[in-house]
Amino acid sequence: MSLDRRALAARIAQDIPEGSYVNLGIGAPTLISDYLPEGAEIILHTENGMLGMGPQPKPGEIDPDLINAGKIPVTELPGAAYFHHADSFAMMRGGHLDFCVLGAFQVSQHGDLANWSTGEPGAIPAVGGAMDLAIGAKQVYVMTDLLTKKGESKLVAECGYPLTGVRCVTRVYTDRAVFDVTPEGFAVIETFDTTVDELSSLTGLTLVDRTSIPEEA
Amino acid sequence: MSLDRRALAARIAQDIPEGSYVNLGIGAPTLISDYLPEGAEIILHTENGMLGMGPQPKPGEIDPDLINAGKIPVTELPGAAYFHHADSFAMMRGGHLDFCVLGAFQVSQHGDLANWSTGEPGAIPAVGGAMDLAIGAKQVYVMTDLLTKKGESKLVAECGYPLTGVRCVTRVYTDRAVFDVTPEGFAVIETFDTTVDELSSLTGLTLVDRTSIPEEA
Amino acid sequence: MIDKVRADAADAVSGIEDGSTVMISGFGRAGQPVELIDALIELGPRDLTIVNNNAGNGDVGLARLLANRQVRKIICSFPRQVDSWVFDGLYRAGEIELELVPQGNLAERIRAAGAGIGAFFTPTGFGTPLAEGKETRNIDGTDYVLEYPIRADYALIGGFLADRLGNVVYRKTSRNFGPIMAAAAATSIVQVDEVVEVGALDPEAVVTPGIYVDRVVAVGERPWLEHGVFVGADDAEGHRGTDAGTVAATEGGAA
Amino acid sequence: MIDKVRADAADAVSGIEDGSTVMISGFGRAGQPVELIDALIELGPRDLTIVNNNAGNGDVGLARLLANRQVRKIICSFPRQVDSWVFDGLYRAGEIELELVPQGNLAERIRAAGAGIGAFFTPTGFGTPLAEGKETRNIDGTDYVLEYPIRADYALIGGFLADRLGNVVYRKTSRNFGPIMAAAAATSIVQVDEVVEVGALDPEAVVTPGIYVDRVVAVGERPWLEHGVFVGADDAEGHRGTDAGTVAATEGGAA
Repeated sequence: MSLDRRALAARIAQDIPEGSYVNLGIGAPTLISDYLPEGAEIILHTENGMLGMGPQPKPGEIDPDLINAGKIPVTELPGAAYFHHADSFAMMRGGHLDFCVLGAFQVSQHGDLANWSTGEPGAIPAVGGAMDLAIGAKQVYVMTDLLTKKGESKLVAECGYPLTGVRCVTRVYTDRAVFDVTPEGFAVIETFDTTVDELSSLTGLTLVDRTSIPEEA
Repeated sequence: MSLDRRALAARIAQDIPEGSYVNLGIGAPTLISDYLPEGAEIILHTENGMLGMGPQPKPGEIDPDLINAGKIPVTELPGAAYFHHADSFAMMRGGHLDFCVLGAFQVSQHGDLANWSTGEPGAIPAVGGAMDLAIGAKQVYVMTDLLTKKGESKLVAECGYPLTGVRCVTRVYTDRAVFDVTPEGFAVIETFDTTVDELSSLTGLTLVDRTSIPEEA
Repeated sequence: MIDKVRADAADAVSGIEDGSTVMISGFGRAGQPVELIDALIELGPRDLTIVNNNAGNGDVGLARLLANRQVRKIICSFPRQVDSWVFDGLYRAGEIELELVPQGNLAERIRAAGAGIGAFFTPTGFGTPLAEGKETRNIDGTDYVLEYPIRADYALIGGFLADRLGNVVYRKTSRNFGPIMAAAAATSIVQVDEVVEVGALDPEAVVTPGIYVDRVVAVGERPWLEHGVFVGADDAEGHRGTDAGTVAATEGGAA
Repeated sequence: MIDKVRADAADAVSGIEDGSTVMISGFGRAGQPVELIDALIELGPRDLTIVNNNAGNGDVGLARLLANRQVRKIICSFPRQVDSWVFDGLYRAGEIELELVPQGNLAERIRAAGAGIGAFFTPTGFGTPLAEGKETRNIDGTDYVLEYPIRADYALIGGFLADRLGNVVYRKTSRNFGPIMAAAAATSIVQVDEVVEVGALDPEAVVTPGIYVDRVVAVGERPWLEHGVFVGADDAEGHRGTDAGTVAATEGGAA
């Protein structure tokens, strides 16, 4: 059985060790924060200028001066710090975050990411912090369904959509399997009720099978 | 009668209006702070990370965490602010200071400044913030004796010593006269018991005489 | 005595003329200089270039400035939002120019302007459509794009507290673009809840030193604070109690 | 639980190996990580490249590290001082390499390393001997020199207070190079007077967020403070009362 969005968020949360500095982008990846191990100190960054971001506030306790990158009200945990936009993006660009998790339209077997524009004529472009996030962490993880609603693979040989970043993605978590980006292309490291052969067929890609190799500690 | 160092400092202080942001470098220009008009708010910058620098502390009240660029203990005035070195030099380089006053070995008629090295073989070079100060204010003033101890003019056609900055000096205050740097070369705007002819003779330069033109408000 | 305090928002924005480049701080509601934007609309200069992270929401603030046809060009990272209909309409009609900049490059270019940096090599955007036509260079194995400073004639900034010398502190994530815009503009105008005595701000915690600020105006405390202490709101626009629903409906709610 | 606190200075500097590049904060006495430097001398790695504003004073701290022949190269802005005899001797004997950098370029190059900037155009130093051989460019009428980041394996930093997450605040002008060095080094080690509880530092006033800090060590309060309150000293080295004269004489006094 493939994983639903929340189950996938929970799966990703398992791979984030205590002490990590993490940016969860906007949209689906923000669900991951609900599944981080209870009591484990993992420090969340939001690119609009904060480390130590906490969960959403209770009703009546909303602070319009305290929001995340998705412009959703959040809270402040003890040990937080605020900084301005140039400092915040310097933190990302300088490679100080351990993990960042992003959505995707397409990921190429070289680790190229397309997640900001489908390049449709007449569409109004908007990039926000996507390109900074794509290059802004030691590990750049993608969280996505393997297939689009039309059944096309989001894992591709080369991205057809406009790029967000070049050779930046290190791992892709999908509803069907987890893929590492390697010099040999995508390597399947874990499957959810499917096989590497089936994944090859769905993606049209030659995949490396690493499902039997235990992950390094 | 030519001006001594303190009289020259007092003369320069007259040209710094209230509300100015000023860096007085190290050495002789720091004397200027003693002559700023009583009660006028002029905000002193020290490049090691502070705006709102006050006078030297009383005995027993020295704070080793609070020093100026010359590593002399100073004090903090109400309304001060601290910042780190990159922010402090960004403030200078970005042209936010109104005035900076520096010493000089030589100033060329184009406004080139040499004040960090005499280029002697075997000398240990040291530049500190000199090159940043030279380009780091809207008005870069030099405070110096007109002549070296050997009687050579510090105002020159072209600097012979290694440069600190190119075309950066706007005005030179000396013990004998005040000179503006203009497209036509040095213009004498004020003399201290001497004449433009005598200054031409001492410097070996063609000087523009602006002593009779009242300064613009 | 130095006194940068202006009587009201209209006084604070006075002199902004047609054709100016105006930076406006804020990310979402946080740090948005609402009263200064309204005063700019009232003042009426046209043909402006606006630098902001977004391109306006709903029908208020920056969106109203756009709707009022005062803006020729906008430099931002994220114009398209659920409630950016004013910008969307103008853009589709070809009536506004857009320079789209990745958010971190936007911040760093603004920072470069204030810091006297002539240009810088950034890895962000390399190999993407937003780097097309730009100079690139491989340095020590990483590919970079050369980006230039963004300067402005004016910056409109939303702060929290200031003194008459122009020292400013912000609240939480409303800091965002304020400090770098204050340094990048020839004339920086800051609105705050309250002007405090000189000496009331901790010199260790001043975020924007007064050297970067030309004008300060107090616009009164926002509804989610009481005497500077957080008391909370019921939505991200800061509405409280029963009025939240009504006002949110007319304003389009939070992004 | 995150706990970056180390037992003592020796523990804090452990692992610094021969050939490392080590940044050391401080401008004069202010912000100098005295105990960490002493621990580095004790640890004994050789062939180091040191990044500091100066090149040591008197016979203590950085000067002693140099005298101990642990340093191959120094990157700094102002090596020559009245009491820099250790460096002077080594330099004249050709036993230490010097890279002289204007102070603002030094700061900006360190900042660039932490900020992921590949290189930047700075006006400082253009047309001077310190720009010889470097790439230059005229941008919008101003001449600039291209400068590259300075990165380090380790940074030794003198802070004031920290928590176990590595959040740091500084005191007054001792902030100087600390924040930018913390961001530019692979491993950043901060000494502070005292480690405080998480939550004790105001999030609006944290200068170095913990993300930049790997190790923290408390070295005790400096003599010019009592329970964090300034009580004053009689010289710039922080000596008080009758001991000032004696100690200053043996240490070479203030710069």
